[in-house]
Amino acid sequence: MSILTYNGGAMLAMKGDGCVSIAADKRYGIQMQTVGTNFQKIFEMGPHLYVGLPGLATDTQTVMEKIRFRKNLYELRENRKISPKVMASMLSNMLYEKRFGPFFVEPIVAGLDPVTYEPFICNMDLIGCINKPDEFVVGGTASAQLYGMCESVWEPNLGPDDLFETTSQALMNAFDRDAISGWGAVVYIIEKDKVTIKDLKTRMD
Amino acid sequence: MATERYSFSLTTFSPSGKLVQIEYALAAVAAGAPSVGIKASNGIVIATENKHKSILYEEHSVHKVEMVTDHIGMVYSGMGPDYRLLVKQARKMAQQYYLVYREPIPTVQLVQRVAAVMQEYTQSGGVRPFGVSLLICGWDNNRPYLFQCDPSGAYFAWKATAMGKNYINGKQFLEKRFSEDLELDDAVHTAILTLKESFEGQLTADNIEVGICDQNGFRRLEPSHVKDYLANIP
Amino acid sequence: MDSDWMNAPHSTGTSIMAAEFNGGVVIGADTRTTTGAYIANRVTDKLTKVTDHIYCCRSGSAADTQAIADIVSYHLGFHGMELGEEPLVETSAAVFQELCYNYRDSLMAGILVAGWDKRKGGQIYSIPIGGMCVRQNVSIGGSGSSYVYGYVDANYKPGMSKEACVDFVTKTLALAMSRDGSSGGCIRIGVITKDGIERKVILGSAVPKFYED
Amino acid sequence: MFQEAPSFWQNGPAPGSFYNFPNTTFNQLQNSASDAFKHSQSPVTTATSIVALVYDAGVIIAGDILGSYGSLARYRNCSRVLKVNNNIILGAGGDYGDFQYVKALLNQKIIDEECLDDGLKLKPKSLHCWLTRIMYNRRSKFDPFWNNFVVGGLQDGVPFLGTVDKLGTAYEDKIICTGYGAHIVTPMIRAALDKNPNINKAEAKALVLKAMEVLYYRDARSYPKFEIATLDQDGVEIAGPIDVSQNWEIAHFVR
Amino acid sequence: MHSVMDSRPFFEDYSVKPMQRQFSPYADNGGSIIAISGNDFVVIGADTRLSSGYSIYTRDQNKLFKLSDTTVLGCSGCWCDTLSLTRILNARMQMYEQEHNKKMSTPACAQMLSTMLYYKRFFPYYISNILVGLDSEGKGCVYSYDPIGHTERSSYRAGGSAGALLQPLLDNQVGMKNMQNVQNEPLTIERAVGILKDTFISAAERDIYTGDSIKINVITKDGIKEDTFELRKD
Amino acid sequence: MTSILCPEIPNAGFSFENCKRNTLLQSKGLSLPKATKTGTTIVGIQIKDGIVLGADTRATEDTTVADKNCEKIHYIAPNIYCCGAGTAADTEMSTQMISSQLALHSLYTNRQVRVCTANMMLKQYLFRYQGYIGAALILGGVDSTGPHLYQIYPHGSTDKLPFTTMGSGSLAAMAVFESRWKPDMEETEGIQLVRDAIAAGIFNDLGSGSNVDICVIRKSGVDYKRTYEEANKKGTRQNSYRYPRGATAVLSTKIQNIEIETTVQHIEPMDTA
Repeated sequence: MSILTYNGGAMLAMKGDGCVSIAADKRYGIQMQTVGTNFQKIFEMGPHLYVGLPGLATDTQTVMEKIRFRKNLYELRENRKISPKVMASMLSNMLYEKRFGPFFVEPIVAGLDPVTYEPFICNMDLIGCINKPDEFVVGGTASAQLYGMCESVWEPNLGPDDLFETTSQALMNAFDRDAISGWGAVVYIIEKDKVTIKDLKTRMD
Repeated sequence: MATERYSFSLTTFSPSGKLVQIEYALAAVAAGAPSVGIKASNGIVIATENKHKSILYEEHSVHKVEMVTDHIGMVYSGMGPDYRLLVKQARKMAQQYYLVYREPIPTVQLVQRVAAVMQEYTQSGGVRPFGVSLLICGWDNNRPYLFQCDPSGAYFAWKATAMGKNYINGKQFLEKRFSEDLELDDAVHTAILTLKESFEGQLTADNIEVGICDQNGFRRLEPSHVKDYLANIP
Repeated sequence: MDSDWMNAPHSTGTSIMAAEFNGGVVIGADTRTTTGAYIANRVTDKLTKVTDHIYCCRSGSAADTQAIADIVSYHLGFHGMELGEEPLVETSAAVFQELCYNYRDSLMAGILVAGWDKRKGGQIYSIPIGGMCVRQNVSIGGSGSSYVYGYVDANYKPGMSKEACVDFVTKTLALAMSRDGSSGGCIRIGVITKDGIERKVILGSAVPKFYED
Repeated sequence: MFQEAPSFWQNGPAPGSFYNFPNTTFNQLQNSASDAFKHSQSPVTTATSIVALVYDAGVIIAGDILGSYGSLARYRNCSRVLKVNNNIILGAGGDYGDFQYVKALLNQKIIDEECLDDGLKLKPKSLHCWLTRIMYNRRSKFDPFWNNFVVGGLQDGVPFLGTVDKLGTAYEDKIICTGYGAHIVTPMIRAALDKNPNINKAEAKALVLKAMEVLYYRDARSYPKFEIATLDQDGVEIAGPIDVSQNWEIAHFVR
Repeated sequence: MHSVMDSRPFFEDYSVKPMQRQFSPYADNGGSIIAISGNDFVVIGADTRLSSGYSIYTRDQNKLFKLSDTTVLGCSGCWCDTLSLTRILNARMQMYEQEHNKKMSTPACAQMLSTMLYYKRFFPYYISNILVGLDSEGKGCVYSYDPIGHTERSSYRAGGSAGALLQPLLDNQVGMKNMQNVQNEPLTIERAVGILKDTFISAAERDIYTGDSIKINVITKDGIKEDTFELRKD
Repeated sequence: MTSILCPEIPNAGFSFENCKRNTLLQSKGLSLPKATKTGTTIVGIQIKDGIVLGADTRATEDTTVADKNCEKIHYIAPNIYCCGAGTAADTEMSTQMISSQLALHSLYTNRQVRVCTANMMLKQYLFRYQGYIGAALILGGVDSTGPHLYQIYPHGSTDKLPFTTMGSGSLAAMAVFESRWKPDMEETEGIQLVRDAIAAGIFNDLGSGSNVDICVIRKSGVDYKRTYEEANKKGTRQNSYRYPRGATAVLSTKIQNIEIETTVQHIEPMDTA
């Protein structure tokens, strides 16, 4: 079992028309045993900026604390909201520092630029190699299933509601085929004027 | 920094609550060659006197106007060698910022960091404050910026300013001529005129240096280019 | 075999050689660098300059030997300035040994140091893996050398003429290259005398041929 | 009472333990080898790539004549491209001992067939199938023939080209190269064939000559002398040993 | 290879693993299979790329084996095992036909395949099989297998190197999972073939072992209709 | 401003804090996850006073394509570009670091940087980490002494060559070069050769794929043709998988409104009086 599959979890983010979505399951497990069903893996880093940290649960929380710390300092110093692109670079830099003793998380960054409101999504491997596609990014133990789903169901320029449906269906159907992720899901739809957070009714087995 | 550090600081408060070393540093700056900076609507110009004591000098080899990054430039009044050290540190800090954030460093951030370095030298053992004041200009956030950093570590944002020898009439001269909607080209003329005010001898393209910064970034004007500006100055 | 060009380290399999003649030394090497059985570079230059009159022939790990040669040429450049004259061949061999011996656990480098200096004329020092150093009149190295020890012992005569020595080195390397899979390509020759180095390349198609059953 | 597994299970792992599939994460946890592979083979004297392709009227198979003993170019006249009968040619790479053994089996098969004298001649597809069975069988006994065979010929007038490797993996295609040829030459020939799908014999030969040249440049176990077997309506021809043309001018470009 | 190297933890991923020349009887030659069954038909598709490691053996290898007019077997995984298994399977089916003087039904064939795989329980065929056909009542059936013979009948299944990529979409679009207030009308052949092609397109995007083209067999009571569909070639 | 608690500029170099913990996890039988590798085909050739670099755009995680259009030709300096294969993060970070050092170097020397300087910096950086930084690079550029092309291996060995290929598709690409390369080629011919070499890698090597990126470097400037040719397109889907609204069962919904206020940036001078 790889270290990244010790706690399990599935996550994805999609780009829509002037909006982005980021969604994750809620399971916290130790190998095969499910211990908690409300584990937060997506964290708000700004009104239009969310960072998802699938992987080893302890590193999820440690990396979240560290990156939030650096983000707060940045925003205080620069007197402006951090943009998703800069957050991604900062996160990548932090992970690469640990090149030979890495944190076991494969972060996903999703948000809108605080000035131009342009949608932005990216994901990274555990040592900070940024991957910035235009369609969607996936992470966690169900990434193969998520790739299969997203590659088929994603369409360009989906509105917020359609993006919600597509994201949710992709996530649920994918983690139903993965033994160590699931047990509830949360979907964030980030638009210019509001962020909609929905909890999904999923199988709890 | 010196290899083995003294533990006591040279800059201590005088009974009247002043840091006398900083006052002397400011005096050194005021004795330095004059330099001027003007923030126009679409760019910034910085210029300085670069007199050579003998005709044997190789004119355009060592420069006082230096580029820190593609979009930030710097000039100084005061002691050259101190300036060199600050330029080196500024460039390194700008590169480190880019490596972490993958975004060119905002001028404000660079100024704060340079000021922090200068301030450290007023509160550490075994060192003296820098004998320079810096004029830092930059273009980011699609607008021009002009800052001054003093040996104390204080920094100010200016519309236009002058420093070095008889900076007072320099400033007065600028106050008369400055206007919000000044264009970059006119600003260059104004800057040269300001230098001309206090210039003993014939002001030529070989004894002054001019740097401009606009949305396409910072660059130091070639002497030939400075000559064109000098041509249409009465 | 599969995909060893992706993860086998980049090594100079190599046939290298140096031979003394009256008036200087002749150095030679093949031009093949392999990662596993894939030839990464078929025209490598394994004769690396250390000073104007001293060259080294590199074999073993390409990375290690390149790094060592760079460091030694730095030290000798420095040393030359302090001396005010060209460093001795013996000195440069000592600097090579210093590195090869002290880091013997993490280096894989077999180096021949050859050159000319005004005190002892043409000299050759062999520094194999393990970091020992010994002067020799003729020295061969690299994986191809094991096939030509006999030929060298039979044919080397001290005090040869320059032309004879060049011909001898060319023939030896040709024989080594034809038998060793990790050596091949062209033969690069260097003749170092008091006037410095004269380099030439014998292209692969022009390499001498012997009986091949 | 159950000390030693009955001979029937000899090759499998101890009863009850699951066989370790190679290179799956599950497998890397325990040590992969169990003692069943004592006599598993490794090649000694080996031959390198085989280059083969189909042209409009027939097939062409080429291979250099070197037997490498590790990195030593030991035997420099090992022919490994041969004529089986009028409508089959065969090329082999890998362990030369295994190749000679299989060649002997094949010769005996041809002799038996002639003795039957029923007018039937062995055809390429059936030789390919027979070889595949032999290889798979030896592989299943963990004592493989360490070879890549390429069978070419005319199957009822249609050019046939098939290969089988030491595991018994067999397939047919228009272009087949083994060893380093698969990585270096196949892409080159595929590109050439895309441009003109049914090339004639002369063009095919030129392509093979260029292929052998590139292999000589880049494969450290290759040799500049090779043999070419061609088979079409006009019959079988084994040409060689032919010298590879070489161009080393880039040696002057390196400082 | 060096004493100092051994004391350091061996980062399997970061450095060259010492190459042991251990003979492995298996090879992963890639490939994926999808099967979807309807009331009176069944559709099976398999890609035609045979690969090993990072190179492509051939772009046009049929992995669908017609066992009888109503039964087709799709195999992917170790190609040498596939060749042997399908040969033995054909032989066994011929023997059955001669002994029972009737063609083997799909369920019977499925059961036989299961026993054949389990026979080599301790030296398995390293194949992911999917056997499809029409059962005696003419209904479509899909049997999927693991390498040692565990079999399961379902209405749709994906297998092979991109199995994990393909399966969830089939669950969603064929099994109508996770969708509320969506009525599912019975599956038509066109829709099944459409889903099959789309799923393979997605698989070809993400799995390096799937690509080139796919062969599709549609089995109905009037026989087996073959079709091909091009995929990306990289 | 800086204290050990909050290093404003993180101290340079790698931090090995987690090494002990990771080795412990590994000893418990949990295998180390693999970083994104670029299977990759990257090539470079020297043409008449210029360099042409080429690369594919596929990044893989084991056998899954992680990125279908990643950039493998990295900026080093205005006159120097570098293609990277091997561990994606290593190639990215090592080229960024050397690019930054070269920027400082060119500011000090007031000169255009040289390709051999970039080569030496990269070589020494990689040698110091003994191959643990898995970056295999092809460095190409034109400086005052003319065009130069280097190939750099992760262990720190470099070769200067007229043409070279690296990555899992390097053999396929090298066959194209060995059979058709000529010295002093014209630009159009060089670009066609590089395109064919990359295409050979894309279509025959599973680790490479998607598009062809090409970068032509001349004394006069650089022409970086990102997506020079989209060698493979995604198939057109038969039906659409648009879900009807309300297809997903929702437990709860929360709306966080964000009021968009235009932030006025006001900088008051800090006075020391």
